[in-house]
Amino acid sequence: MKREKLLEVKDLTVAFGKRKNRFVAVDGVNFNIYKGETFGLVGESGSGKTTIGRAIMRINETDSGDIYFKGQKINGKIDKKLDREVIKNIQMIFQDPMASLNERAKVDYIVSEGLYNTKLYDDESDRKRKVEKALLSVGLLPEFASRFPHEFSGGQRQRIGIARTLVMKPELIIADEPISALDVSIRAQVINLMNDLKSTLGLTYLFIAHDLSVVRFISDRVAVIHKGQIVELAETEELYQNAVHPYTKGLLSAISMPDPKTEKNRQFEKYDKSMHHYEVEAPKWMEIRPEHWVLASDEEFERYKKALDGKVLNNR
Amino acid sequence: MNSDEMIKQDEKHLPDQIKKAMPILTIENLVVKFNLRGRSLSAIREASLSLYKGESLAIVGESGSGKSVFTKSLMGLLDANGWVDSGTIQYKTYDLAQFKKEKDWLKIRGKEIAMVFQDPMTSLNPLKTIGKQVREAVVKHQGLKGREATNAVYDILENVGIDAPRKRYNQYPFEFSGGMRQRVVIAIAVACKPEILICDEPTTALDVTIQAQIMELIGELQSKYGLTVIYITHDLGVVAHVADRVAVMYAGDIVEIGLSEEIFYDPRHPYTSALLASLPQLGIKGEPLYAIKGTPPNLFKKVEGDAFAFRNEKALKIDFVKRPPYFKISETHYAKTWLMDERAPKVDKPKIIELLNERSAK
Amino acid sequence: MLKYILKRIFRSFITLFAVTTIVFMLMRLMPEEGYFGDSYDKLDEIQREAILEGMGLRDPMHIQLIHFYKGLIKGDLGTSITYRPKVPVTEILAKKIPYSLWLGLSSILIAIIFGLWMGISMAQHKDRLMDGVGTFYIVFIRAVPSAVYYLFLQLYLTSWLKLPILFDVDEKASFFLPLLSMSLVSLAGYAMWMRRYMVDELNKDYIRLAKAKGLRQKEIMFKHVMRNAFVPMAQYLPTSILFAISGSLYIESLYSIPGIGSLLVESIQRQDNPLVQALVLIYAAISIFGLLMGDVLMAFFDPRIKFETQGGGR
Amino acid sequence: MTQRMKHIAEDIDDTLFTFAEYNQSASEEIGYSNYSYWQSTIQVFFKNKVAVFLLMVIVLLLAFTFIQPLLPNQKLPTKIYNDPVTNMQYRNVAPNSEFWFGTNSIGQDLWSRIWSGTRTSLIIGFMVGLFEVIVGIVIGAMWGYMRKLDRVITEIYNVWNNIPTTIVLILLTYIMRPGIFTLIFAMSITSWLSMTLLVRNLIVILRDREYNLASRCLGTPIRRIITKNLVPYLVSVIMLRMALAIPTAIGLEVFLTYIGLGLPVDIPSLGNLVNEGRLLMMSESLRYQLFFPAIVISLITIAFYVMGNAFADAADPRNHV
Repeated sequence: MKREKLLEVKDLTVAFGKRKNRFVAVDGVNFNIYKGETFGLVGESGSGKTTIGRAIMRINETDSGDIYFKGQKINGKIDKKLDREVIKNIQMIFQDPMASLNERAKVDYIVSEGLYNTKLYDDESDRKRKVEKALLSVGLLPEFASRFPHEFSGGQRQRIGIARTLVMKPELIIADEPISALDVSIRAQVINLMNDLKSTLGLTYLFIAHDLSVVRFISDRVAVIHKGQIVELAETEELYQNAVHPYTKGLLSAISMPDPKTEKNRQFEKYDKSMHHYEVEAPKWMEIRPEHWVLASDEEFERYKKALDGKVLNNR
Repeated sequence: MNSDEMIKQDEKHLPDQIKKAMPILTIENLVVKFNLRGRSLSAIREASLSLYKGESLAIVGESGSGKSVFTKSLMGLLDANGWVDSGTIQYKTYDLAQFKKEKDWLKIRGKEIAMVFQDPMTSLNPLKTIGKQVREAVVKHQGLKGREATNAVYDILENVGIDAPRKRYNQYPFEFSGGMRQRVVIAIAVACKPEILICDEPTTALDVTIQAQIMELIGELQSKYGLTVIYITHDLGVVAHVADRVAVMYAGDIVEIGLSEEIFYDPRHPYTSALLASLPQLGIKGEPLYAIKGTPPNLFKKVEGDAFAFRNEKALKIDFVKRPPYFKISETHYAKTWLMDERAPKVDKPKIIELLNERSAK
Repeated sequence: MLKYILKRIFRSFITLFAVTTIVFMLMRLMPEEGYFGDSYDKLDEIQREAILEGMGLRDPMHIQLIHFYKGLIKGDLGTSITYRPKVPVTEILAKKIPYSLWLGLSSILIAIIFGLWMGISMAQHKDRLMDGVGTFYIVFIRAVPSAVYYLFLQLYLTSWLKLPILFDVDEKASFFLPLLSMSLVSLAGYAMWMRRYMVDELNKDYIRLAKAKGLRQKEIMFKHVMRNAFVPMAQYLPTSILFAISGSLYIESLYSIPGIGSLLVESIQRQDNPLVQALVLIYAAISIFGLLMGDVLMAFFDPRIKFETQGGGR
Repeated sequence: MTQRMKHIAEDIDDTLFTFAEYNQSASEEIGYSNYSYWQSTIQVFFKNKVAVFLLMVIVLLLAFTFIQPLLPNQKLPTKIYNDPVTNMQYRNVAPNSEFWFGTNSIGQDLWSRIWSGTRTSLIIGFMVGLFEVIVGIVIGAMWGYMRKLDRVITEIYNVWNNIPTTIVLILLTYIMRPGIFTLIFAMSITSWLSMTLLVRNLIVILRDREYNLASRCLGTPIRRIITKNLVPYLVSVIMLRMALAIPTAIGLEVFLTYIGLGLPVDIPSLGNLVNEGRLLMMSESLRYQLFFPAIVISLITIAFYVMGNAFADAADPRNHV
């Protein structure tokens, strides 16, 4: 079935600072996100994954390249109406539950802050009802609305952060490392909640994280980003089992599984940037298999292709 | 008969790998208390543990479980409002639980027990060169001076995998990456020539590729210097990689302890198996993950019976009334849960644990 | 490092220029009758107008400015009008500056030595007697207006220690009291900030590692905490200089020390514009120099700044 | 000791070994810690006995200062009293039953002059503090929050900060003819800057916190971000500045009076009183005219200073231990 393209990112570049100390955080990135899928973006700290999320949210200005949301260009200068549209339809969940809620405001204001901005409610009682509905949909009790954030645990605060986005009825949610600051036992709760919301409300996620095992569980497609460039992108199991790019393989070998027998003798592949000779031939963004893209020079591309021929996909 | 007698009494059946080693540290019924906003709370509730020479023990627990407080009490680094209330910490001829004055603690800090902290960004003095900060430990504990001390620092920096130690000696922390700084912190700890090395979440603040390197480094140093390592973490993947034995902590008490194979393949305490089952690595796509309900308890609640009872769907009535003692499962495997009592109904573990079990049997 | 300092010096000059211009214009707002002192009512309207014309006060502002700066470069700061008519300003100042310089510098020096020592010992014996006594002293000095306790210092110390009331250049004993008053105030500032910065450092994570390394509390205090507390302390130096300037105005007139402090008070009362202009220029230069010194010291103590070539965070 | 012997000895009845039903909200409740910011601030503040005592002193002082004129048989601060018998002015009368604090050199009652002087000084201090806070928040918030504005105002700050404030104060009071309004205006002009910088530095730290980012993503206008997200965090700083404004204002007023630029003599103020006391301080018998104003000034300034700092410490979350 023809998937509807919700978000399209073309040769996106984001840089900070000027002239001498100019730092390119995102360097020519391409990917699409289809409606109803969870798109995983995984990379180490400083790889530019958060910058991409913030560029889509229009928090960071973009240097070059385009971001299309439902066919309309939303980066750079846009008119007021479209800006309103973007604010309503694209929302963000933040990493640290302790820092992403205003400690001096009640949960009632925090959750309905978006409503106040976009006037998406008829009257006070309608707003109250919307807040309660949002709290219930994330598994919190309506009477929590009159409490302050510091009265809640990490997991509960993260659910308030999610309720805050749901009240706007968005289509795309950018989740910037939503669970890495949570306790292990709480992570599963939030992951399940996000999956339930996706199926019941038809949401689409851009799931940004550095924890590969979480990304594998939750994402439909995954992109691996290194130093501002996406090096590989594929359907989740295809990437985890048939990774071709050395950086992706290095990352995958570093995942530690909670299984002492396999863990004790696991070999860890160290990625060495100098193995590429990109000064000779610049890398291109090429499709090595249907829906499986990789950043490689022609010579490398052939080598990866040969390595891939024998592999077939086994569904774990 | 309280729990530790049970452990001591059965020591003769320990598997050979542990039997050769003697316990160099024995903690019995340790209670650590804090006063917070006018009330005194117990962060550690009668936890007991024996540490054997040369082994690598992992302490697993979430925030509020008290795992950091537990190890800080071994070095007298408790915050100002915390104190060791009762219990004993037997290390060689000392009882660390009785240590009060700085003079006592200086007998073991560094020389006997050294520590590596979580956040490399803030553990080093930003205004002092790397070389000087390592040298302080070398001069203090290896009694070297001048040229000798400097060379010793070069060697240690090399041992922890820092390139061009001569150049790096005069550089400052802000010129190092997170991974390199953690190597310096480890160099400082090893330079103290300790018996026991406590690593308080040493890899949590690092990226996964650097994490693997640091874990490997600690393993090498352990065998090279004959260290006994206590590894504190909440990441069960890291535990599987580094630990010989695992102690699971919850709300200030060690609820289960055993060899890592026993804990991972045959978890007995409901919290341990729930923790394993909720890991995304073991999750089956499309199906919801096994999630533990509720939130980890904070210290304000006075705990009656088994602290995990509130969050355990299959809790027994007794769990809310009486605190479970240690039940012996094997020579090295103990768990504090009434489920082990033969009067308790049989409870099957989450499906995912069975899966993990079969895969390991192959 | 050098590039950083040169850049800072250049910015200081720009600031000095801006400050002088602003004060110059501010002076022009002074009520004009002050220019004539007591001879105001003797002259009639036209004569007064002629005198003001002569002084160039009727020219448009920018002309006056250019005239002023031309003179400044040649070192001619104009002549005093009412304080000592027709005497070039530079001559008046030459005699007075040494006194203020002596009082200012020596009091800051004493304040730094004793202030830092007091701050360090207060941080070391935190929440014990020494800390309590020190805190009481600091609170008293910083809360109660200096204009009040200077009086009591002058009143009682002269009688107890049999010291002369007023300053007399050839009587050495009369130097002691003004110097003591000045140092007592700036000393409290240094002690307070040193204690506060050391206590801040004590709460930092690297102290925990130093303790775990087996260092004694004394070693940690001197090798790590004190050394690092100097970085923010360097920033307090300019503030303490500003503090000393305002202090000197009061003490110099209280003990009638013929320094530029008392001169400024008098020249303002006498509305002697060129004299006030020159004095403000000196004081502004001192405070800008103080800020520059603060930055240089901080760069010296904190290696991180040396590597940020595009200048400090001023 | 085998399993069997152990549990018999502990006489637990077997029925306890059945499942208890699971209670969802109880499992949520255990994570609940009743920490509240303002409650802890007040708790920590009231633990500091000295500060509490001084707070009481201030409250009593303020109340007394403003109700003093309404009390029975109080004298007028500016009226010159004559001895009904000799019709001579009660000059320099030492404190006695009629003139509790004695009289000054022209026969005015020192007791009522001190309290009316305190009123003037408190009003000046309060107005300066208020001005400082209002300007500090408005300009400080904009300076801290909007990056483009930051460059411009930082330059202005650098220039303004280098003019020694004392000189500006002297110039202004001189130009504008001494009076209460002049004093308030001059002191405000020279003191708003440090408060504004304080607010700006705080806002710069808060600006990039995630909760402000979240508000921006929700499209909250800057106006509401400042009032709802930023200002509530500034309350403790504002309280501290207001408390310190009063001792600073009194100190400046005394200094200005000394160099002849203070309030005109007919308006009783603590500065005038200290000045009058200073002129007579050499003669032992008249020293009371210096002591009483000095003591009242010290009491007020120390009380406000200590109480202000104690409140700032109490408001620092790090101390909520």
